[in-house]
Amino acid sequence: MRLRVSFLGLALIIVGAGIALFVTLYLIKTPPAVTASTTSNSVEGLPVVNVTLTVVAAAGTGPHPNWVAYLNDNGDPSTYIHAPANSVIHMTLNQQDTPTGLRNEYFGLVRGTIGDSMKVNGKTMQAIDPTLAAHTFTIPDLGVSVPLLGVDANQQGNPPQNVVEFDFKVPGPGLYRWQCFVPCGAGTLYGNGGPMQTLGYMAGELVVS
Amino acid sequence: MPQRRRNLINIIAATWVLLAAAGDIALNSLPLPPGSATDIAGSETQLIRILAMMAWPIFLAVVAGLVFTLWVNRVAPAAAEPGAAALRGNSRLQTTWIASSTTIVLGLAVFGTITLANDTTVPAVAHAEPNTPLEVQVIAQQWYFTYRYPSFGGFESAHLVIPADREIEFHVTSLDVTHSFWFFAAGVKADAVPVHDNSVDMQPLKIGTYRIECSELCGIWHGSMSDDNAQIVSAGDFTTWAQQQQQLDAPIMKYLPPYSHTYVPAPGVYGS
Amino acid sequence: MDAVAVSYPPAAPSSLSRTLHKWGLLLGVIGAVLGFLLGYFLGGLGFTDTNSNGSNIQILLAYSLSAVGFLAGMGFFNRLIGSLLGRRPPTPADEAFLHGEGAGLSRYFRLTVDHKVIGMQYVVMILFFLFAGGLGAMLIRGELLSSQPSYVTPESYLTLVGLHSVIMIFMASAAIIGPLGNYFVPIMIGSRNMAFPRLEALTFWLLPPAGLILLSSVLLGGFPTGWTGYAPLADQSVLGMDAYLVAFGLIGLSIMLSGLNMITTVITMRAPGLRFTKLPIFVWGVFITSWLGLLAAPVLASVILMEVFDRTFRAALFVPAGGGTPYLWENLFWFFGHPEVYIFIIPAFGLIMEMLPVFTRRPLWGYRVAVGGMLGVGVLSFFVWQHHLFVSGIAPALRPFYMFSTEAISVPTGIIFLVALGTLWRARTRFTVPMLFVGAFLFNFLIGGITGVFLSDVPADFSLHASYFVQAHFHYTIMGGEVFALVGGLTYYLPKMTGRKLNERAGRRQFWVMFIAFNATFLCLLAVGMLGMTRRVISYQPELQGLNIAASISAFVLGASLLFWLGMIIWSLILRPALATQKNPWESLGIEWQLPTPVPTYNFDTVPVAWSLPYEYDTGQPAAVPGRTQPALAGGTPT
Amino acid sequence: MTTLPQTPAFHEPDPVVRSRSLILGSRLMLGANLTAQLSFLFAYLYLRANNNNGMWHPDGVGPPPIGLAVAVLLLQVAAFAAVWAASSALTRKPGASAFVRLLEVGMVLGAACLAFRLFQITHLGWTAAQGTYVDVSILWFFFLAAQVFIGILWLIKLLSGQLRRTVLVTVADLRSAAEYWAFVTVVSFMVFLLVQYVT
Repeated sequence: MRLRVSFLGLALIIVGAGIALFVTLYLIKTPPAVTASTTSNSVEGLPVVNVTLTVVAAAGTGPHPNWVAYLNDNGDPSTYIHAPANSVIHMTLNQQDTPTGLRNEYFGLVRGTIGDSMKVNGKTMQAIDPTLAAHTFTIPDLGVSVPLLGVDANQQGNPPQNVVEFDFKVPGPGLYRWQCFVPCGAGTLYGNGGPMQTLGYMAGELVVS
Repeated sequence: MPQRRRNLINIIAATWVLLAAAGDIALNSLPLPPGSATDIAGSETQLIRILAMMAWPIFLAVVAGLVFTLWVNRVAPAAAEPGAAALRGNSRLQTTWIASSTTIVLGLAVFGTITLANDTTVPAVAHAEPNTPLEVQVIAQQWYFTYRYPSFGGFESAHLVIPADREIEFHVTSLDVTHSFWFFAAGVKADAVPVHDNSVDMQPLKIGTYRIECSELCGIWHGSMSDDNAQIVSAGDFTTWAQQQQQLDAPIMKYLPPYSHTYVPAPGVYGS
Repeated sequence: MDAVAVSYPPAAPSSLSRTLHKWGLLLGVIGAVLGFLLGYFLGGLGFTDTNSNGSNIQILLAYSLSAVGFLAGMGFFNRLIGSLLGRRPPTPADEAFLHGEGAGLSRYFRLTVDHKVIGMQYVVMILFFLFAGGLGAMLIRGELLSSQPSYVTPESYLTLVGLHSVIMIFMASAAIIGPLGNYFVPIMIGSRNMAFPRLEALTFWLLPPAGLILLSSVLLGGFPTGWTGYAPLADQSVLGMDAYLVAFGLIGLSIMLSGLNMITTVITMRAPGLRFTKLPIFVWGVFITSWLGLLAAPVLASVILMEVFDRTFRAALFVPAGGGTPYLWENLFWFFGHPEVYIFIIPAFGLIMEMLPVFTRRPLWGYRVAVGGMLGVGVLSFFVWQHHLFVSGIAPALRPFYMFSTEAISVPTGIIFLVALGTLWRARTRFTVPMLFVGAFLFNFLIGGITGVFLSDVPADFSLHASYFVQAHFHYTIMGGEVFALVGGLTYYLPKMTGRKLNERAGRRQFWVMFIAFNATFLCLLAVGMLGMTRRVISYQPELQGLNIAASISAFVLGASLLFWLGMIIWSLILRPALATQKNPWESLGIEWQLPTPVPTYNFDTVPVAWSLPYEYDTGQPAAVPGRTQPALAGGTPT
Repeated sequence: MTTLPQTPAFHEPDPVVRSRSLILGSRLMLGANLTAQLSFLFAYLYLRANNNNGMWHPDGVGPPPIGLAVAVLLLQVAAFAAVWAASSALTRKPGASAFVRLLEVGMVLGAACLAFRLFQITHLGWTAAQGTYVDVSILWFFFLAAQVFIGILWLIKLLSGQLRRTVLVTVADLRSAAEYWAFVTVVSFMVFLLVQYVT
């Protein structure tokens, strides 16, 4: 009798450990990283690094293929940008999504970049019409916020996209969260659910080391 | 009562008086939250100080009573003695205990109501120069606070800067889910509820940089919605800052919606 | 109550329903799986609308039908369908089988209506919830060692906080009523079983599906709202939110039905001669809590129905742009929420005051005042709920009223302290392990109560609302109060429930480590809350890191001490049964201790008579005298 | 598994206690039911007072068609009357079986009331996204329909037990069923007044 019971106890402990392991592993998973490629030139004495991301209407791969997402060079959704401390990031964003429109029009203003402006397909702009914004690239703790112009219907190009480029200074080491302020989480209340609340899609972290 | 027990009671009473006094003196000088950066923060700190200074002796008294009875009369667990002298119901003690705890507690409630009444009514006369309160709107959206200043053409900014000389009237609202604007040092906490205007008044006193946090769970970046450089500045600095912000906001001014206490956001998936 | 002429025609024992019952849990699991698939299929038919990554109606139907399937598999609907078809009611042989007569360990894994079996099942379920929630607590404290998000991503952290809080709420709402209430209330009132035995079994068998459905929300992306589930955020969440809603609905149903059962049992099934003024104080605690559970849980059920309607059919009850208001959820949820937290603590009051006389060998001082105090707390708990909304900006003119009612509720709680101190005053206290936990309960609840007075003052609440001060306050009352009472209560009653006593020396050491680690953890968190750290955050001000590290380390020690306690239980109850312990190790006069161990299936052969309060330690008068051999009129007709 | 003892030790609880428990239990369940209804009432009045964004009663949303609503109410009252009459008949003459006819009439009327209620819900001409008056009323109607359905199941149980002579209906059974139907009828009447006139 006691053998059976202790066997039962053992099985219980194994199941418990299994559940604990599964929950912990589930919690620890993080999306793949985006590394900045160093360049030779420097701005105001700070080394410049390049980061390129593409913004798409549907991720295509990963657990949520139909969610909007930032994709890294080899095309899987990732938002963990690693960058060296005290440097300048030259961000190039290939924006391929159609406009959704900003809820708070103030985020249509370019803030926190060098020169308070961005270049969209070569043209420097300081603000865009909030209703034409598809996404934003905003790092609240650094005060950086750049609206990304949506691709309108009759735009050519394979795939039709707006190339948005801007530079911003990166301070000392730390972890700076960034996110999109356009309610582009389709199908969720206020458009702020789903991809907007999942790392790797419309929210991420700038890891400065 | 045996001698041993009487002087034990005296010792415990003495230590209680000593500790209670020491605690209360310390509490009197300890910098309790939320500090005195604004008038309502000052009254809140005073209330918390009084609560703490009343709670500490009571806590000590009950713990002393508990420890005394448990310790003095302890018996080895095995010895199952016949029942000690039963303390039969003593209604006088019960009524005094209930009466005293009721008076203390309801007294605190009365004091709290008075403090609350002073804080929430806009003091008409208290402040010298222009006592028309400066209206500052706090807009909470999923995962950052932005601020609008209607008296300066309604420009919007991502950092809170307020002058130290005038009454400030916060109008807190949200564009999506429920947030809560917590200006810790100013003693201000007001929930930001969509399509609802929650207003709080206060008079800043101390210049400095303070921390703002969101204190109502609002999703993934609830913890990071904080901003560490909200500033209370002098009147002159404030006007220069405001003008500078107006130039910075110039390109977007024509798109910003007209200033209003609540904004009805299209809910996205639901029909507006 | 002896056999009474059976009023229905005897027939051959129905073998089908008994064989169905015999399979018990196995059929239950099969039913759950079939229900899930059926629900998933049905849900897929109607609505193709996808809200936040998948159709709500599909996952809701799947979960609810899997719960129904589980209960059907367990055999809860056999009697229901039988009576609908007018089939013959169960014969005494069937009832005896249902009571688990003569069945060995298997009766714990099937539908059994013996209140003692259900009490033991509750013990296992409560411990499972306690340690599942505790795992969440350890992961949270691990994450908060650093002031920046470290090894857990923010959305998983929110799910972790949500799961920890909801599992612990499941545990706390039935921690003392479940195991000890179900097991001992019928015995303490001299009855053979509960008024509605099947209902009591249902309240237990609702817990496993609720727990598993809640844990499965991890697979659906989790829910970001914590246990309070505030409205617009709840509408916005992915499918994990539906798991929260179904699980919480099942738990609300279980609380309501358990309350209904307890009230009916205490009112109608008391032994003859046992008047309300002679009820043991623990039965009073359970009785008052049952009223709270009965009247508060339906509000939870209706507000969850509204949220389900909002999420699946695009109603806008809580969406302001569509006409609703988040205040509706906050008001209704907290109208249930505050009686709920008193559902946690009033049984702990009863349990503490039941154990005090045993270890001080003196009658409970001020029994009627204690009952009045618990009654006061219970009634007042329905008038205080808006102290959760002091800063929400709703009806500012109402705040003073709720300040007064919240302050006033600390008066009856103070009375409970008076009674405890009065019983302890100049008593020859025996420091057994349960007595240590009683002393710790009083100390912890004192701090919990005083911090509660801080929070009930509105101006003070401006700085303290939704900070770690609130979190430490309710951990002092729930963990410091109820969990300490639960550990003490189980140490006190396990010898009667299982015939084996926990190790005394190991118990003492475990107590001191647990008591010190608990106070170290939550005093640090009180301080951190006072200094402005918000609840449920993954990143906080760097200067608070020192206090948070201290709190995390003592939290790990606390977790270790509780794991050690679990080890003690497994060791002494299962692996190395101690020598046959005496029938009444604590020499208690309670009627439950006069019965043999293990307690016979129907508790009493003859109904006990000549009842009196079980605390007459100075006169030695027993709580009740075994009845005359000639059975009195069956059932209780209270004089 | 050891064989069961020959004379089962199971003691049938005393019928007096069983009937008293049944009546008390059903009344307590009505108490719990009442708090659920009150929370719907609170939701109705609170949303009406809030009228956020003018969406309590957007134009084009009227009260439900009066004819159908009155029909549902009348059937509800009729079903309740039949069950109440059956209960009082049984209390007057516990042995007689005159109440069975009344119970059957009550059950049929109850079924009709449920059918009309479901018909009413599907023919209100509202959609869920037309403001909160519509949302709360639809949800409340569903809740009441569920209550009537449970009432019908209760009557079926009593009738089938009686007709097949397996479980004879006691006075307590019928009285608690009648009280349940009384409660549901009163609530339906209140909801009818509220939704039709307090819009």
